[in-house]
Amino acid sequence: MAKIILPGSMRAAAGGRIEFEMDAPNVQQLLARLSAEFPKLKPLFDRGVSVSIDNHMYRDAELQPIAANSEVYILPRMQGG
Amino acid sequence: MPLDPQADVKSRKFKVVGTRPLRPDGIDKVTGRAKFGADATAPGMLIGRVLRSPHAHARIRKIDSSKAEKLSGVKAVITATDFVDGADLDKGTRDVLVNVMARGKALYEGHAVAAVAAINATVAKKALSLIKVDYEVLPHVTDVDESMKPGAPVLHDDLYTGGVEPKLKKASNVAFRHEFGHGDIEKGFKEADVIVERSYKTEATHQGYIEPHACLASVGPDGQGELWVCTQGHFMVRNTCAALLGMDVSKLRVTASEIGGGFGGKTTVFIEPVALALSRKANRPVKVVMNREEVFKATGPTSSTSIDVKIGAKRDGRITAAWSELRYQGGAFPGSPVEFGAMTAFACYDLENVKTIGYDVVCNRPKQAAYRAPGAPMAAFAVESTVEELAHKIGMNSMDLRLKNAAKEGTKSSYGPVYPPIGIRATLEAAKNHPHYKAPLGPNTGRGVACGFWFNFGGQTCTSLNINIDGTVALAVGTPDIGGSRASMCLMAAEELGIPYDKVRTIVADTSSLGYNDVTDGSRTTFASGLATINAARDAVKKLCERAAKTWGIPADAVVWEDGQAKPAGANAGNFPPLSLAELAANAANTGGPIAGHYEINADGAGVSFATHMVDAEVDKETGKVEIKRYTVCQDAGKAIHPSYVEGQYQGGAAQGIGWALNEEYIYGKDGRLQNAGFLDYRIPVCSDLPMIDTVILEIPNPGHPYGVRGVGETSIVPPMAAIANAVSAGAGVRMTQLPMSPPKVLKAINGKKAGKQH
Amino acid sequence: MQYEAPTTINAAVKLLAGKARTPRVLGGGTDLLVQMRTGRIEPDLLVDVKRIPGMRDITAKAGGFRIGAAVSGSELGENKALKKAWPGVVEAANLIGSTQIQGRATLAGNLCNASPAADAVPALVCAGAVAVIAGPKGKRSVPVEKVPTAPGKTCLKKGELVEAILLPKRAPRSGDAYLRLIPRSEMDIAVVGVGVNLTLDAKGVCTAARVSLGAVAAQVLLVADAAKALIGSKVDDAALDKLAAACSAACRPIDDKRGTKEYRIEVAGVLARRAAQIALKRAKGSK
Amino acid sequence: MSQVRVSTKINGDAIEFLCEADEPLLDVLRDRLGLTGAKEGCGTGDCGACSVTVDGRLVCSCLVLGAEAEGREIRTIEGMANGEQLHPLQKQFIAHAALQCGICTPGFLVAAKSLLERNSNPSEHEIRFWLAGNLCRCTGYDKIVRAVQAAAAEMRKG
Repeated sequence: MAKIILPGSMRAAAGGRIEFEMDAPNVQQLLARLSAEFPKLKPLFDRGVSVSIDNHMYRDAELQPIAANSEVYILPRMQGG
Repeated sequence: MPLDPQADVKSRKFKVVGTRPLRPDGIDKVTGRAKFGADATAPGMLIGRVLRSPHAHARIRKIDSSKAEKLSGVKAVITATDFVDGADLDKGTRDVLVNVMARGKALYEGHAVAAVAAINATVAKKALSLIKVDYEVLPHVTDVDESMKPGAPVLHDDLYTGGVEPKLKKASNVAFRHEFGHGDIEKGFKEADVIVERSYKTEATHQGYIEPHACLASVGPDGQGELWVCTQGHFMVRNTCAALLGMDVSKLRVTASEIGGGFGGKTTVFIEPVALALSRKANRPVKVVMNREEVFKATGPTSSTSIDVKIGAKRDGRITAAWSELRYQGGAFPGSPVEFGAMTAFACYDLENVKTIGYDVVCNRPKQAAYRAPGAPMAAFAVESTVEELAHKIGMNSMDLRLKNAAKEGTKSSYGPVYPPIGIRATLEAAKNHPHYKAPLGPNTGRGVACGFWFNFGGQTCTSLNINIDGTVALAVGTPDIGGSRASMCLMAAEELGIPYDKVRTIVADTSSLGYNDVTDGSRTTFASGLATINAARDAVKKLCERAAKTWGIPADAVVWEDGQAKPAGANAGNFPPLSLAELAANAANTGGPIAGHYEINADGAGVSFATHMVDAEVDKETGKVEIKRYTVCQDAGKAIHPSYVEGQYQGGAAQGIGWALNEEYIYGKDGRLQNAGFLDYRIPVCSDLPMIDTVILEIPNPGHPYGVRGVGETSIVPPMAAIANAVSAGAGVRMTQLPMSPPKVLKAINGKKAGKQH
Repeated sequence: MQYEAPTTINAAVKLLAGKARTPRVLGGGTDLLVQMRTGRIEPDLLVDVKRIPGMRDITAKAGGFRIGAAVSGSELGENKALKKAWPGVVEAANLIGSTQIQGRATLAGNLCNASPAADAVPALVCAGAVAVIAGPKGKRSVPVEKVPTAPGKTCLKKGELVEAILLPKRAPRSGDAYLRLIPRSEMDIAVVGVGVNLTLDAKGVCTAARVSLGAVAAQVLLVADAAKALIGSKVDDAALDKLAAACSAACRPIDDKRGTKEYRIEVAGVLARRAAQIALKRAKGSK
Repeated sequence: MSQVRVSTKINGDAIEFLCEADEPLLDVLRDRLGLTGAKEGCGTGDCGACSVTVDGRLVCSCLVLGAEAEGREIRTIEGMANGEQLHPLQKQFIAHAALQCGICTPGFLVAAKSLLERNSNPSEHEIRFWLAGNLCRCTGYDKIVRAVQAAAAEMRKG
């Protein structure tokens, strides 16, 4: 199963945890499953997120595939100047 | 996305990439011919002016514009009701709508409340004076720590702190609580032999681009609109304005003018929707140009901050725990870059136990906009100052302490993911081996060193490359050129096509000529538009080879592209004289018509970038005045496409950092009004303030780019304030914990030390 | 609004004394145009005095100098004789703004703008300069320290304008200097400014001195106690300590965006000491 | 508001225009005469982007009235190159990458030209202080100063 790590700001909304073992074919479905399990995560995801899959950063990554053994970090949506 | 393996990047011999040709827009810019935002005119053009709130916080009871409307020469007066109601907009866009024109409440001094379009500036000015606004003045707050206190005036009664559960009972000015890190902080501090803990404050600074915001809008009765504007992202302007005005995106064409500096400040809209709304109402072209006072009061400076840092280490200098709480005010709306401050604070180091907490705070100041590596420089100032003190406390050279703890390939970053190959160590070693590091210091002069990190990113990008009949090339990109990027694009296209640099002409195409392009920000242009340009060229090369194959009557895969020519792949492919790009172009009509290459991508894989800065600062101990005597920047560029403009980014970032460190600050009065809204008292560095700025370009290729490019624009502003604070603290003999380090602050610290108040 | 560029002083006086309610004299315009743009003032008449003969000339007068009211900072800096005699006055004038501002800004304008932080004024005050004022009732001469009466206010009456600034004959073994504190190296308004003008006898004892302070009170201050600290001394450390103390004691500053009270008070003393040392060096160097 | 009729010379050409009595020369150049090379960065004489010369004197055109131009000789960035022949300063600014965004460039060039007319071999210190009234936010001034030094050297060679 893929390892999912949320930012600390989502701990409260995710029932006190930020690390999950979960399988999802892609980012969109991963976020959907997390939101289904923890509805309070939805508004936090809706603020916009970037995703790091196996240490590769994606800013708009809904359809990025997630492998069974992937390490996935949910991060704030990147901005710049 | 096609990736060249890094080995290829390293071994690749470039023909034109890495050289320093003259920029294509050079002559226009040295002769005054280049057209910037305010340089456009149109037949029947009106002048638009904006009425702004004189109060930091006030309820708008009533706006009476009847007298202004009756004034001869006035063609339109607008207020918030001339835009969409915002019900269907996402929160972020709705905030922009409310920031562009106040609704119900004025949230900061300078907040737009109405606007007029008139036949000339004199009439427009008179008209503004005839608009009567009935304000109920409310209590205000402009300091980040004050704004967080219970009992502070609350800006938005529907704002409840995000990132905390259970939901708080009361609305507050704290928009969000962020948290990052890994390991066990408590355990780490228990293991520490030495712990340093300090609090820091930084004042808000402005990007200070020399060109004020300017645009020329024209909307006809058919709803078709044209907008000429200086912006970092004309596609963003189009989409946002269409949303705020309820227009079809297809009906609005936005053309990016030459842009007189942005640094993040031109990544959103202010006057653009106003100009369009005025033009729509007046049915005439309307030009709106901000004056400098408006730029300071009503655009997007960066956050002022309040930061606590605690770092523990073993006697040998190994850091065992690093903690920081960062509080950033982002003006009147949520969205300060505190999350990036919290993510980047310790990003330079390989840490077992690290935790950062960030609070996004609103107060009665203009809505912050991105400023070069948003959020990172303030965090680096606090962390790198603390690291310096830690080294002194341990009795260790701070450069060695940084090297001992520096992140490397495989390090789990403080914000989560593990690093690919990175350059922090290389930049530290380059600084340590630089003659500057060993040069003797003058009296009352301190030397400071600091590191900095920025993510960089890629984003949505679309380019088009057209082969002209004479074999020259027209390249259309969608990312405004804010620092010479057209030269870099020409270089990359020429490299791929195997033709001379001056055979390629790059233009920034308007929003109707290309697919969507993200804003020129996040140091993305040379990376992402470069990536798209290289691949568009490769697409064209593929088609050129097909045309040659067709001409020779051999299979396309039997043709190779070398030195700007199509050649048979080998002896058995047949013996044909090479066909040059020019020959293939001349005959294109007979081989299938126009030849063009295209590429669209949402680019990822922008490599992170690190820098180490070193500075000597002389302190006049009797007046507290600081002079920068020497400055050296060492930064990883991945691959420098046009080294002169890479150096320029390094030097420019350092110079802005010097201003931020020494004299730049937003100064508010008790009345919540900005007291220094001009270049006289908002003191950006002048030519005589600075020394030459030495640069060292390191090239640790980014595997995410065909040539190994990393963004360079932003990282260069991350280390300066910390490096200068370390230098000034050494020169003054007292630790400076507040920015700017203006003469009165430095003298006060020196006197405080004398009086034994601080050590 | 009306713009006029008369070619005689009398014509200028007539215009200024006329029916215009808020007339303004346009010399270099570097303060005036900024105030008009920001809406702080809305004159109904501008009288450009640059086309009046003599207004742009520097001439020798009674062993001293007559500086026309429209002479720009650059023109002052290019006048070798003036620079040799009154280096402090010239360097103070040349500190105002940028090269571009120097191309326009005038001593008379700096004086009549009546800013407590004006750079040229402390130097003129300690030089004992006199302003020649023309008006409907003829001409009068006023010591420069008497011209500004409050921030933005002067002793000039309706119809009057400054025609020239007079600098006195230089006594032998005299030197002057002006120093200011600004956060940057250029382009700032003085946080503190100090002018020192002194004369030595053959033995190097200070026989006369004038010391003035800018930006530490509502008006530029002529500090008698500071002068006393120098007179009779060889401008040694003891005298310089007294000078610094007297200058700090004379300050009546405010806290504002450019500096705090205590900062201005402390730095006034520091700069006075440094300016006196420069003036001393110049006095010893002069014949 | 009564308009003023002004006869002047701009970049060697005799020009006549009408302007408001309180209208800055910068607005006249940009809005009435189409000479938009001079830029407004501040309008208060603090940035130098509107630099021009009046009778050979370097000034901020935002702090000069159009009416004052009567009988004067104005020079702007548009008059700096001699036809196709760029001024050495213009050449060296491009060659040394002394511009990034380019908004301050016309002001710097006009100011630097005025310096080199008075001092054919300025020191770095003299260059930096002469140009202190021209703000640049992109370059950190390093490449600008080097470009001026290079142009001075080229002009000394003649």
